Amino acid sequence: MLHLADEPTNISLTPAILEISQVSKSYGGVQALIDCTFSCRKGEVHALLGENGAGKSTLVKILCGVVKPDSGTIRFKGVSTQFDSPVDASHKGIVAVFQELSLVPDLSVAENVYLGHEPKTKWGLIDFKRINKLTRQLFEELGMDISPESLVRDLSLSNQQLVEIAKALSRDPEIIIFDEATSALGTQEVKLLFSLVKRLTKQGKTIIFISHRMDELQQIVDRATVYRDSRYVSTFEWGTVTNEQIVNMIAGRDVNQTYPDKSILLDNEIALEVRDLNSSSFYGLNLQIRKGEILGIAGLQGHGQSQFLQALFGVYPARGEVRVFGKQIPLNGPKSAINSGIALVPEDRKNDGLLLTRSIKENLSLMTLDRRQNLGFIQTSKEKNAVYHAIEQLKIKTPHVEQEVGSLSGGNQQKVVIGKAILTEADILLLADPTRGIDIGTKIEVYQLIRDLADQGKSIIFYSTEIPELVGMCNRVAVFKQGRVSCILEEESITDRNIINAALGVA
Amino acid sequence: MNRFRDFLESVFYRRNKEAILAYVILLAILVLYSLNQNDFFSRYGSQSIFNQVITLVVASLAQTLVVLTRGIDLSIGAMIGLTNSIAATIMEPISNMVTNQWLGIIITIFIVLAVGCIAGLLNGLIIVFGRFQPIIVTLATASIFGGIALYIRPTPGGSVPYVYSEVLTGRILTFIPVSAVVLGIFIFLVWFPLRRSKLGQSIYAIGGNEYSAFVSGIKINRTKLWAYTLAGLFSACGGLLLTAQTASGDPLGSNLFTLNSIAAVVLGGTTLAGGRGGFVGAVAGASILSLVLGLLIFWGIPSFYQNAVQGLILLLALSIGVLPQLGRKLKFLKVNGKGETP
Amino acid sequence: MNMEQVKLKSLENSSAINVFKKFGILKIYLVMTGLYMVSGLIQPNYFSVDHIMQLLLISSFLGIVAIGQTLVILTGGLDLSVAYMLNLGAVIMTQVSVEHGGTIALLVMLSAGLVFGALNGIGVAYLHISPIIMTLAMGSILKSVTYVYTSGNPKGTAPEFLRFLGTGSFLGIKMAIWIWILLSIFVVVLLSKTTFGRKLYSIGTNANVSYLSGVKNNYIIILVYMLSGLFSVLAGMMLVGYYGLSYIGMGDTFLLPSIAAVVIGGTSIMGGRGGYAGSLAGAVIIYILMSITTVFDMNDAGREIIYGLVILIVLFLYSREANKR
Amino acid sequence: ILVGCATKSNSFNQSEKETEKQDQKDGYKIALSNSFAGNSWRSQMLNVFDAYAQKKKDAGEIDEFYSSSSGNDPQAQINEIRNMISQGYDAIIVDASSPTALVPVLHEAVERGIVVVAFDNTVESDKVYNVNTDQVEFGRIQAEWLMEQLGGKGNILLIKGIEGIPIDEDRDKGHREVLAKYPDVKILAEGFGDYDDATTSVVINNMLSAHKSKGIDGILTQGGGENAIVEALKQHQIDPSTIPFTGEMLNGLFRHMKESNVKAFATNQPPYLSAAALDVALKVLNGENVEKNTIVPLPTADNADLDKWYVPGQPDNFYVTWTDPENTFKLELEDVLK
Ligand SMILES: Nc1ncnc2c1ncn2[C@@H]1O[C@H](COP(=O)(O)OP(=O)(O)OP(=O)(O)O)[C@@H](O)[C@H]1O
Ligand SMILES: Nc1ncnc2c1ncn2[C@@H]1O[C@H](COP(=O)(O)OP(=O)(O)OP(=O)(O)O)[C@@H](O)[C@H]1O
Ligand SMILES: [Mg+2]
Ligand SMILES: [Mg+2]
Repeated sequence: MLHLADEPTNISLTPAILEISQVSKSYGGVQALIDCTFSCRKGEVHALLGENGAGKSTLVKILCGVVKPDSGTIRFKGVSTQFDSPVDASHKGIVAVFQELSLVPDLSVAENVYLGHEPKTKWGLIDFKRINKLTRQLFEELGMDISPESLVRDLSLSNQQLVEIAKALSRDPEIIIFDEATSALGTQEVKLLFSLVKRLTKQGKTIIFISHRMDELQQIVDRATVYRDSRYVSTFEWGTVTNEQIVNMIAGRDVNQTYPDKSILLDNEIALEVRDLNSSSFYGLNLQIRKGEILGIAGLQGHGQSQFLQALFGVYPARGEVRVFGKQIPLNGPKSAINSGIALVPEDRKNDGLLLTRSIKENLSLMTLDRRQNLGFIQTSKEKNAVYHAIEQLKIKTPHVEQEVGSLSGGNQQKVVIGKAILTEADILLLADPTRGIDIGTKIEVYQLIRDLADQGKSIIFYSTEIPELVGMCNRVAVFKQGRVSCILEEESITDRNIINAALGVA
Repeated sequence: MNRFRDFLESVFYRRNKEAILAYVILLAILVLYSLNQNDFFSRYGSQSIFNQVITLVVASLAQTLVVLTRGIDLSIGAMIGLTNSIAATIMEPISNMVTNQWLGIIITIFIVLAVGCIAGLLNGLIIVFGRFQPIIVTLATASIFGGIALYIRPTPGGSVPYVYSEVLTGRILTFIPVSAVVLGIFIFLVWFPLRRSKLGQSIYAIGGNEYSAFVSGIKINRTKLWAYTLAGLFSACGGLLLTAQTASGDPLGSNLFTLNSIAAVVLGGTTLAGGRGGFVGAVAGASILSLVLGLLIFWGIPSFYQNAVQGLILLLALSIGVLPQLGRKLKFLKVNGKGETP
Repeated sequence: MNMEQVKLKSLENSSAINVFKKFGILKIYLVMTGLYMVSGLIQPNYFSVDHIMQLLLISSFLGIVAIGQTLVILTGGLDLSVAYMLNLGAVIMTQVSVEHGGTIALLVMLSAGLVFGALNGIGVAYLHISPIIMTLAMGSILKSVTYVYTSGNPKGTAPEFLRFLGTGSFLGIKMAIWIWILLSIFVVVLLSKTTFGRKLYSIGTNANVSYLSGVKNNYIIILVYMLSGLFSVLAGMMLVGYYGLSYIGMGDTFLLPSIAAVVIGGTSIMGGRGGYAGSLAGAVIIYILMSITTVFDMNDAGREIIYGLVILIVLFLYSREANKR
Repeated sequence: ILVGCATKSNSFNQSEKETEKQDQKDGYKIALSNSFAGNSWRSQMLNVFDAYAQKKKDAGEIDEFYSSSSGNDPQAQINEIRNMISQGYDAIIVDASSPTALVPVLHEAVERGIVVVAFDNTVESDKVYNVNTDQVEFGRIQAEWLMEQLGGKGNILLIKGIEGIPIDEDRDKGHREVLAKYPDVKILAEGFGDYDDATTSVVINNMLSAHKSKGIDGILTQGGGENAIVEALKQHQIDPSTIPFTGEMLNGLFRHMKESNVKAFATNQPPYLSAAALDVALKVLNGENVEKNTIVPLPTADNADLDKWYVPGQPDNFYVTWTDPENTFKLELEDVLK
């Protein structure tokens, strides 16, 4: 059980609780980690930074016993250690909140939290009553409002992420690793998490925190380590280095501007018009988007934003009028949406965006196959050209077009998802959290890409959970609250504060 | 009223709500039995009904365990055939050897159960350590087990002590069919404790999401080995029950148990995608499949229709759950449509 | 040299990987040849052209059933109704052709395959019934349909044109083998060169992604089951041509072998990976095994065991690639 | 409420049935439980039963009859018989899916006063009446004919039936008994043809590939794969008329005799065994003393009898036994061919 007592510690004096030196790991031919060093102290929040594919998750997996390093030593609490399995690691005191959710959808929340270490009755059977009670207590302490008995499959993504965190904490670890645990969380939940992190560190727990969001890191990190290209780069006290320097360290080159300049909209033609669109998650939506405009969609998680995008793409049931360049379109599925000039970049790229075991070529051309066929036969040279074009335009890093998409880094995978949509030459692009989980360097590229698309006359609906991104990118931002657009911010009024206030309903 | 709501929210209900339809169908069939089976209300009637369903019910338990882990066992029929052949071949000789019928029967039962465990374990080992698809591995082992059964019993036959058949297909206390007692044992003394054990939880977790289960510290390999081994064990139990019903062994006569057990499991609300459902539903599914043909006999319908009746029931039961959704769009995206508005 | 040129050049290099992928197919053909050599060593007469023709002729029926099975398995499904489709096709062929003539019989039979296949597809696509169960139930229903239609005893004989398809030859090669070759080319092209094939693989890999990419999953799935039904009844028709008559249970020996042939051929039972070239060899391998067991005059017990062991051994042979994940 | 309802209506039903039964006390209810139903033999056997039973019903000797096929699954047939017992049939006639598996449930039936007659695939029990032909004799006469054709020496292929079933073993026993007397006859190869063309075809083709060169003089088969054999011989460029073989009394075989001049000998398990079994059941019900085992004689034919048996209008898989009125229990072809 977790006790959140206040016990201040002075981090800089404490010795390293975990020291890793010369660790290497390769997957087949791919070197994930080369002679990497890492060390963190008891009670600190230690950020692990790096581009996609830098090796961060691999290190996490090593620390949790999911994979074994090829060489190198791990010293935990001064003793040389190795972690044989997730159970072993958690017994020794290291638990991770993984990048990919690790919940079982058909078990209840409480069963998930205690999965693998269930309390037993005197008969040796699982004590479900106690599991529920303990979970309820845990949630109360953490300030979460989730019923322990509901099924995980019925929870929203952000709540699932919270359960994931509670699950890690239920094992009462000494070191907790958050591998991009905030990527699915909204502002509120992140706040909750950070206050939790602070309580935990006060209590002497160590946090290893992986995130690609600089603004978050700002709030909680004590020290940070940067990896690049599978190698250790440096470790520093947070605050001794400027943000710009950090970004440069991660990217390995000079990065001077995060967001491209917003262009002034010249064209006033209405590209997309939504009239009185209703569904079970949003009500009476009225929106207009001009040609070349980037419209941001903001709001707390679960207020109907992602359903709105899905509805426009025809995959979430909704009634109402949607017009593209004045012509009403049916809302009955991806095929007809694509034909009407709407393309969606889904937020869950692994489950909704990519055929992981198929080639880059197949993935990129899947949405537009029917445009490059003759009597049902694929026109190979046309396809090749289109695919090469997309690869170049998006700067997808890959040795060849036949490469399996699943073996690309997250960022490059994300680019493939966007590339699919771009190839449809749709006038309206729906982007659902398109930068989720991709590193800062790649993000900048994606931002530029989005800007370029808008400048080419595409209209973009840009839904994001990261507010700074919206501020940096959008011409207008529609803030959702309880399934309605609570306000539309324009030009100078697009600020972090205004968005948050509108989302929370504070005037 | 409150109790009812509690029940609706209880873990038991949530786990088994997919089985409700199967029980409704079963109830309808039993009502039709009561109207058509002349001796339904006699002792013989219930004995006949339980004897008809028990073997498939037990086979379905075996299949349930495997299906829950997102596997499938196509060797269940072969394992039943193998254990049935062994039992019918060795029971009498062993009884004669130890000169005590009961002791002989008990020794045979242990041997047969051990064989079932070994066969199941073998499935498990190949699937787990070869990392092959269960469907194709068990297809292959079914062939092997069938072959071994043929070596042991090249022709149907053999025999078992009269008492063995008599006891397992008869009644105790003059009115309780032994098959009903066996059914009770499998539900209350095997399934419920198993469901509440660490192993049971692991089986569900693996079926729900294998990677999640792994990083949560569930021993994937060990759990799967157990699931397949238990499937072998329960198939052996099915083999022993079949031996009692037939008082003989038939190496190839049990092949239909494989597909019927899958049908029963699915009819009972367990999805082949794993992680959801359970034995409670499979009991109803197996009973439906076993009993519905009786109605044809009562009504004098030509047996040419029996396969169609079974197939249609299966399809109807599975479609009913989906029909209401047909009008609506199916949710494809992961952010399940359930926007919870605070 | 500028960066973009370098990149494009490396992108062109993709043929290397194709060759690598094809190695999987190569392996299965090596296994096939190896087994054939073994059978020839045991029984030298098996090296004759006659025997090879016989082998191919016998394999052609299973090979054609395996076409449909391959397509279905590639979408992540399974068709357990092929045996009863085949039965139905055979029975309709003889019985209807006696009563209404061969042409009508042919039409009725092919439409029966398409219609019942479509029903399978509709159940899987729209009712979301798991393919195993849908086709199991359909198989059950078809069994009854066949029994009821024939009262358990199909009448009639094969019309003349069928006899030619089943037993005649062209350029020294049996018609059935020709048909098999043509259909094989058709399906290999279908899978590799057409949008239909591409979409089929995408459904098998991830139906969700496929749908969200604008693929009409349901249409493709229905079409795939229709093709499976069609090929099964076609195989039934050819069997009728070969034997000259039909009987109930004609297809029973094709169900599990059709799945085994596909899997031995290296297609993943989970869908999305594989193709027909492998299944073709898989079908031949199955009959080579049978011919080996015939030489040894092996009893059923031995045959069953060998059959199972060979599937397992083939699985182990593939394991390197299959488990790469 | 529901249960109450059901009970009421049921008791009503029961009393109604009882009065019914008293009304026609002398009429018997007879059921036939068949296992497999998917070949022409079984279908003709069932047709014969239905036709014959209908005749008996018209004559007032029985009151009700029903036939059902449960498939080759002992458990399913056991369940079927259980339900027949519940239905209160006076006699149950069985073509068993297993010689032993049904014994317990059939004994249950006997204990409840039901007359049980097994035929064709009979059961190993002394409480049950069995009606069958002599399957060892079946094998014996086949082999004797072939030996006569070969003049007692030569190479033959042996195609058996379904492995592990008693009929196959008995016929095989008959074959070997005879063959043992002819040391100059060599069995080049043997295999199981499963009494169907598909299996026989694979087996015979492989045998011919392997042994054609050694010179094949005859084929001894239990039957069921005649078409496959003729076909395979043609495929291997062997004139089928040069290889005598044995088979069943199927119309197709006689067609081959007529069209390809095939030399063959046929006998067969007559489909009218079901009618013979019904006769036995009625005799027992009427209190006559009947032997536990009834042996029905085997019909035989060869090329000499071609015109007697061949029925040009009928399909290949038609059992020609019907063209001999002596055997037909006074049934006409039309009664059976529905
Ligand atoms: N399952 C795997 N199989 C093969 N290679 C892998 C696997 N997982 C990771 N890798 C390799 O490990 C390297 C580092 O991956 P890792 O997941 O650690 O990156 P990361 O730093 O976590 O990136 P991100 O910021 O996207 O989380 C990659 O280059 C990749 O080649
Ligand atoms: N199966 C694999 N085989 C070879 N290389 C892989 C494999 N999986 C991943 N990699 C490599 O690992 C690196 C990182 O992969 P990974 O899947 O961890 O993405 P990621 O960087 O963690 O994405 P995210 O943005 O989600 O954090 C990439 O360079 C990729 O090429
Ligand atoms: Mg990572
Ligand atoms: Mg990663």
